[in-house]
Amino acid sequence: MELLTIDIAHMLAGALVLTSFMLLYQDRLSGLINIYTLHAVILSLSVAWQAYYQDAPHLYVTAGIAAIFKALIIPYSLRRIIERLGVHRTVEVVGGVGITMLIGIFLVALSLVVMLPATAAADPLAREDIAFALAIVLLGLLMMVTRRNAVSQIIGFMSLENGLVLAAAGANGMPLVVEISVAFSILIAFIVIGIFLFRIRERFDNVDLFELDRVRGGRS
Amino acid sequence: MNFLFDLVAQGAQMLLALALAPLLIGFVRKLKARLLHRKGPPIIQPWRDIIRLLRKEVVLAENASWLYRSAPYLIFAMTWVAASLVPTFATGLMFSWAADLIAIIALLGSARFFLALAGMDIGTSFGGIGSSREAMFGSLAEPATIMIVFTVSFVAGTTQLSEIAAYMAGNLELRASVGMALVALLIVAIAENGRVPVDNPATHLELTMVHEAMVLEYSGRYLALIELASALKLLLYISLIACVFFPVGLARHDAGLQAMAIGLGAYVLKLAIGEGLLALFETSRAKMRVFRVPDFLGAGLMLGLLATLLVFVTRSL
Amino acid sequence: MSADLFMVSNALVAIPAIAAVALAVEPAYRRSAVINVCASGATFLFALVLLIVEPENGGYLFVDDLNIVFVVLSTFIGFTTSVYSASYIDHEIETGRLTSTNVRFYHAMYQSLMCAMNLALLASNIGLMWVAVEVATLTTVLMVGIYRTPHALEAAWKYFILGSVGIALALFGTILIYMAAEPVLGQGYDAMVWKTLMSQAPQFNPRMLNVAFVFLMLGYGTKVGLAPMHAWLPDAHAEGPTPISAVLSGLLLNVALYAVLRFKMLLTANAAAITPGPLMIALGLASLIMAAFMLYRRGDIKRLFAYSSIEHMGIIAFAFGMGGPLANFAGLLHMTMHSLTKSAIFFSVGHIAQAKGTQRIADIRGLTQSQPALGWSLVAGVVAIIGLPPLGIFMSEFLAVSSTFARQPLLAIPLVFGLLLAFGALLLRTTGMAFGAPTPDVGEVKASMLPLYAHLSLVLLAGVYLPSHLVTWFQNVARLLG
Amino acid sequence: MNGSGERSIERLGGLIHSMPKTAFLFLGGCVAISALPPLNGFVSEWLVFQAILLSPSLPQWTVKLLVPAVGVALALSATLGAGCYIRAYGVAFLGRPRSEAARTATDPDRWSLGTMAVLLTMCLMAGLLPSLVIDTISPAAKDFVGGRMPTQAELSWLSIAPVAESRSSYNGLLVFVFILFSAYSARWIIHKFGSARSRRAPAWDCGYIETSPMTQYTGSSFAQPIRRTLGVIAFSVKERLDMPAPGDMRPARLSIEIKDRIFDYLYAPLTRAVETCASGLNILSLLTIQEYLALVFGALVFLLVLVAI
Repeated sequence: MELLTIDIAHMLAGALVLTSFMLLYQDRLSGLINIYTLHAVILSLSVAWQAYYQDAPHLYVTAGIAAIFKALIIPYSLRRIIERLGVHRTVEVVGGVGITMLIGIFLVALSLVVMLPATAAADPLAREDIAFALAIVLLGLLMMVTRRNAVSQIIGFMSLENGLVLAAAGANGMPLVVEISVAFSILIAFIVIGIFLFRIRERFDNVDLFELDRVRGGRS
Repeated sequence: MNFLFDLVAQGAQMLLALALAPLLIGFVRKLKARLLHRKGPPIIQPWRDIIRLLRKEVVLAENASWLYRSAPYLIFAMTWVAASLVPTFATGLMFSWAADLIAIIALLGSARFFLALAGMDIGTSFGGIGSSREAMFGSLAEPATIMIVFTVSFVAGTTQLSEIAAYMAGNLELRASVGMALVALLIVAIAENGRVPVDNPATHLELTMVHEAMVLEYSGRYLALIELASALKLLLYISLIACVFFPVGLARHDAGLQAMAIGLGAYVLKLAIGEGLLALFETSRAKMRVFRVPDFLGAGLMLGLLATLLVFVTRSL
Repeated sequence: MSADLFMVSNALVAIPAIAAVALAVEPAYRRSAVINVCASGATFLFALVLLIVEPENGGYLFVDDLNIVFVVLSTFIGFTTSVYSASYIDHEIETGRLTSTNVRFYHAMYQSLMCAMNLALLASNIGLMWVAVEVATLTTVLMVGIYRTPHALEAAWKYFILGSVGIALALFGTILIYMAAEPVLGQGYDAMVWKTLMSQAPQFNPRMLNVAFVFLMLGYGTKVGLAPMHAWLPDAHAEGPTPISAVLSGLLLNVALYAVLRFKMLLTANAAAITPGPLMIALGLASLIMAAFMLYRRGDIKRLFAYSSIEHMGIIAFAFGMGGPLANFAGLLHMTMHSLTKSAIFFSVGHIAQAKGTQRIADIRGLTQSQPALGWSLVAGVVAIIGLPPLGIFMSEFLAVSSTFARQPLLAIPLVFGLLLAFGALLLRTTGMAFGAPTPDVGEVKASMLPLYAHLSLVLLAGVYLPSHLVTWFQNVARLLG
Repeated sequence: MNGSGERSIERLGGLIHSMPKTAFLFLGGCVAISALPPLNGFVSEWLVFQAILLSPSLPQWTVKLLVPAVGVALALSATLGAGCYIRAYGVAFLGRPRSEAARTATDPDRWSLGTMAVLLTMCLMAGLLPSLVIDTISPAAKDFVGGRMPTQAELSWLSIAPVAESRSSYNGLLVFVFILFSAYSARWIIHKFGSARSRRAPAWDCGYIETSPMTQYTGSSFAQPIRRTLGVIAFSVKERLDMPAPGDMRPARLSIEIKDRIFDYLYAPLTRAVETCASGLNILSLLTIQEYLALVFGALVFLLVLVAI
């Protein structure tokens, strides 16, 4: 039984990394949101499984929050925003998909090389979790770097946050207080993004970051 | 008792220098004339000129200031003091430790300072020409002289003129640095006294003159004093060369009358030889363009610097 | 006795929170400005109380020598900035750049920022500190974007993205610290508390600590504005309202630096882990040299002083990275002096921008004639910030350079090179602005010069005579830092 | 300056007539500062030269060779200094007034004259009694330099001998008295035996009559020979003469262009280097958010690799 639980957790974490890769690959905006929803669902499943494995009730709460907010509310409001902005059909020019994929693989390898020796003392499951979490964080960062559209950048950021939640869940015994506040502040972060999106839309028609860049004050 | 004797010796040296200087100028003119197959004026002619000028009335320009009238006395006094400090027939006279070689050169410098100022006082362009050129020559000549002083005092170990003369008399060994210092001192002497290659003392041709331009406006007793001062300066330089580089025959200050007499004879002989060489050199050279003189003086400065470095590099070289 | 003392540290966090709520409700901006000033004044008084009496630590907050320095400094600057922002906001409302609803939002955000900062400084466990820094970042992001001009929005957006990435990295670092502490201290709450972490540090797995420090350094380093992660700072300073840039460069950078210092202490306690010094020195030098060169090309007055903040944070990080009692003392002194001087400069810059109606250096000329008070205060501020002798910054820079000479003479060369570069650039710009033929003024400004004079006189005092108990206080903090 | 209201010496001239007292005090100052014997400037220069003459006993080679070079530099600067003070005094105080302001200049009030006079007498005292000055200063120098000069007080006749009596000595008072005595005795003898009469007449000036004050030597013309000889080496002086073609009534123009070598070869390249670095780094401020993120990302990856190894 012990082995099976580890395998499932391992499988879920691997799936999460895979979805991060898919995020990297996807250039259609609406497709991006669907993959993000999948990403959130797998996250909540793995957190729930962690909860079951560590039989820590508070993780169920986090899994619930992750499921409701990240899997439902955020994608729904994102989709609504995109329709309102009329950008849902834009195909983003993603520079060099091949190269990004290669870098992604390098990043996963790097996170494994870095984390595994570092977590020699912890139990195997926690070690894998933290390694995959680091991989997801790095992939999220990579996505933010390669994408130019504001919405895809936010989704990159959200996947990065998912990695963090996975890491937090993986660190067994992390006090509940921190969990809640972690989730809480990420939510606020999202609301702020939303406000920005509206404002950005108010000021100029599309949300392309490049457009934003042209008017910046720092030119002088 | 010997205090009085020293005072008399020092007084004698001062009066001797004063007396001999114009004769020296006369002697040089006589020699140059002879070399050019001319009879030339008598040797005592410069004294006659000075006495004539002393009696004449002074004609002053309208805007001549008190500096113009007092400068000749100051110039004469400074040059006379410097000349009397250089040992002629005996070393170590009473006032000799009052000022050493550097002080003598500086006294000449201050005489030049006042002469240049006097030159500019009347406000004529010729006075300006003379002073500016004198300032330029001075700015090259004095460092060269300082270099010569360094070389000589490094070798002799002191800057006191009489000690240098005693040391040079004592151990005469041929040194490259001392030789170079001698040549440099010759160059500087020619430039300082305004002899031929640098400035022609005989003519009043405006464009060429340096020393004459400054004293253009002087007349009467002031001109006499300035002539006397320049004669004294020539005497000073020759007796300096004689005392430092050819100190043979110099008597000690307490060596008694008989040695002093020999010293005097040797000194007069050296003066004559020096004047002869100068006359020969002058007749054989033509006057240089004014802006060639810096290269001439520059050579003197380089020689002086080289001599100092050589003294430094090896004590023996 | 100890009960109410325990209350003191809580009060430091409670008062701003209550004030934030009150200000959010308060419609009239004039009264809310007064409330704002009183709230920050009260928090400052409580901080002073902390100074005198050692409260017993418990619960989520704890006080030790290190964070008292930060708390007193930030509450004092918070108080003076609130006094300044009262007059600044009046002018902004008159000129119509801010509506009264904005101002209500602004005051609420201001007090919540104060609350978050005090919480971050006093938090006893690393998770709470992270949350507090996160809330502080979010409030400042909102305030930077308050003007709603395209530039302000872009600056806020950039600040948000870079800030959040930084905070995410910091969170990951915190989780790693917890992972490292968990096997030794057992699960649950006490694996996050500073005291226990510090005591058990040697037993942690050194490799985990290294990785954690990398994340923490980059994460909180973004908030400190060190070299590769500094991009948000100049735009945030330039586009936000001036009291916020004063608070940003005066306080928020220090709070992030406090976090970095805490984790540095954790690292140095564990011998096997890599020494954090070289990393901090590298980042410090990089930001010093980079900012010094950037100063030459700046056209906007607030960006100019923002880069100068990056440069000075570089010097402070360098000093703390150098380690040893003298360098730490220099770092602490420099941080205090820099916060005081930089906020004073931003006070005068704010009024200057209002008076001249522009922030472009090219259009600001002859300040000392058209606005003598502002002009000369700017000159005094800049004289202080470039480190001329009579003032405090020279003292701390001098100590930093001499301690570097003592320990690593080769490092002193780039340090001094950076200082000279910045000196030249700032002097060049300020003489251009302060003297020469005055350019036309846009409007009359009722400048509240009190906070500015307070700060500069403190800096002058520190430069001329360092009170002995202050020195001993800083010294044992320096020893604490290791 | 406040006497005549003029600053540039080119427009002054002949102040010795309109401001005699200031002229005398200024002359004293010039003599002192150009290190001429009777006054204090010479004493300090002389002591420096004595110090240079002690240099062979120095152990380090470079200093040994450097010291004579410093000596020649000092001598050169002393004479050039004297030259520039001749120029300043000559152009400003001597000659004929070049402008109305110079003609109508007046001596300043008693107080400023008094201060100048006090300072000049102090210079004279330091020049004449150097041993007193040295004895007062050398204890201060002692803890600064370590060694101290032998006390000069007990030397006879108030002369100073920095190292040893035999080595070199200088007696300012005696030289001054000597000069005064010979000057006045000459004056007395000449006035007694020669003539004391003098008469005023227009200046001879080799026959030019009534030349305008403009023909006098100005500051730049006075410096022209030195500029030609030494200026070329020091400052890369370039003189351009623009002579009009014959018949063309345009005045000839002589323009001198002096460039300071140190500025060209030290400061200019330094500023250029800083400017290029500044503009090079400036692109850092113009990056997009993405590129900034790339920077942070790069730093993170680099550090992780570092830690991993």
